[in-house]
Amino acid sequence: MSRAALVTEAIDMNAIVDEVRGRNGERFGAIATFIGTVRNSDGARAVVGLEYSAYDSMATKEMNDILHEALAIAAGAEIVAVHRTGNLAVGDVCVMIAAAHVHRASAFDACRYVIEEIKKRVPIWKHERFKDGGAEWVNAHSLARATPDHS
Amino acid sequence: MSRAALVTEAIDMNAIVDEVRGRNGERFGAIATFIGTVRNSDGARAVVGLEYSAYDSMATKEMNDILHEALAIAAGAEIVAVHRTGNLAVGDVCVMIAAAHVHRASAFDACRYVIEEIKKRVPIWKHERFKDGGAEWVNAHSLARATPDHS
Amino acid sequence: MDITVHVFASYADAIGSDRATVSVPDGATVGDLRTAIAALSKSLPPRPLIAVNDKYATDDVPVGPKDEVALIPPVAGG
Amino acid sequence: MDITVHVFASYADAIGSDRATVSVPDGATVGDLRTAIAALSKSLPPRPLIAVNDKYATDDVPVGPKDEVALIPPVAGG
Repeated sequence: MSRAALVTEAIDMNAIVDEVRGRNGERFGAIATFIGTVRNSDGARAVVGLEYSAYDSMATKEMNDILHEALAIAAGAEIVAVHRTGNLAVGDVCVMIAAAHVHRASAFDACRYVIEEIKKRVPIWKHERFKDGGAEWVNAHSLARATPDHS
Repeated sequence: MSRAALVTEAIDMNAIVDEVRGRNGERFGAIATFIGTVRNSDGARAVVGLEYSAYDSMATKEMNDILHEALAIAAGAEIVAVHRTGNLAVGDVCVMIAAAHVHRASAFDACRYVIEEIKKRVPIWKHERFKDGGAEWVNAHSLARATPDHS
Repeated sequence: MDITVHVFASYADAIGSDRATVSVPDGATVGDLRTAIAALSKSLPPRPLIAVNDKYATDDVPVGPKDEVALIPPVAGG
Repeated sequence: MDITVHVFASYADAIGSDRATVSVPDGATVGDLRTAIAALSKSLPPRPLIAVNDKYATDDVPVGPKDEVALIPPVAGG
């Protein structure tokens, strides 16, 4: 069963691959995954950790909408998408998408679509803590500018 | 260190992701993977297992050539590509590519390039065993036809 | 009518709260709400993004006191 | 001169061996070798793919007894 969710615990990569493979991993042949991890720098500034927060109900709904769109692109795919929230350390996995399909092109397309759309649309925010003691909302620089009308 | 190899033992997916992430998994941010598994059917025929064989020295060389081409496409990537040979059961992982990069587009491009080229060029062959008792070289149907000049 | 708005992340920092109440005329739309919300703080953009009932909403969408309204800063998931 | 050719997979089944020796004139090329190899079995294609020293080789590549020559059936990895 395809599913999308916010999670607060660490993301178990093997478990998610096994989940999309199905009980015996025998139906699909091709699994594409994307794993996002917390980087140790943002531009020139050293990052020590960050906190992801979300508008939970809407984020879950958007992620599920995205999943359904991906399943329309790659009919018959099995897709799992999870995004972690809360405090994360450098190196932690923050997001993982796994898409299984009979054909590898469809597995890649579905996986790629889901991560691109998550980045565009899902109401999740990232607050980075820097080694220099500072902290900042990522993208907060656009706060003082006109926000483009996404609607 | 990026690397490509033929392996005879089971492929440990978590270990390969950890390998491209680097010691602390902190440099890259984006990891794209492709995992190929043995399907339970080939067209209408039920598959019970298969054997991959390779021209070992040339397969290893071709896989490393492909890796270097991918590293030219996605400069700074860390890529691991492994292909299993020998007898595999339905559901077993036969090939895995993991590509880590600062940017997800490059991680996806590198991963995709490597699997597409492996399928095209690396001298590995697949002998499928069917539930009906038959066995066949995959693609062996082209044996009696003119082989296109790949050179 | 009074509309309670959920406020997140950098926008919550800007207004100093994760919730705000704005007054708009009965029959107001998301467009009216955006103008009223932008007036809460100079740090907010002139046309902040609004979600109504977990969905991004365009200016023509009507809002009422029973709708769940949220102010959505630029997202940064993934 | 005699050239020993490594033979794999379906082609090995076709000729009944994973190795074959073919005679070609001194100074022969991959093109000459292909013709000689195709004559080994009716089950082989007229222009089978050849690798010389772990590299796919075009017809103009010269071959000698010290080269590692292999006959490459359609690949099916991945």
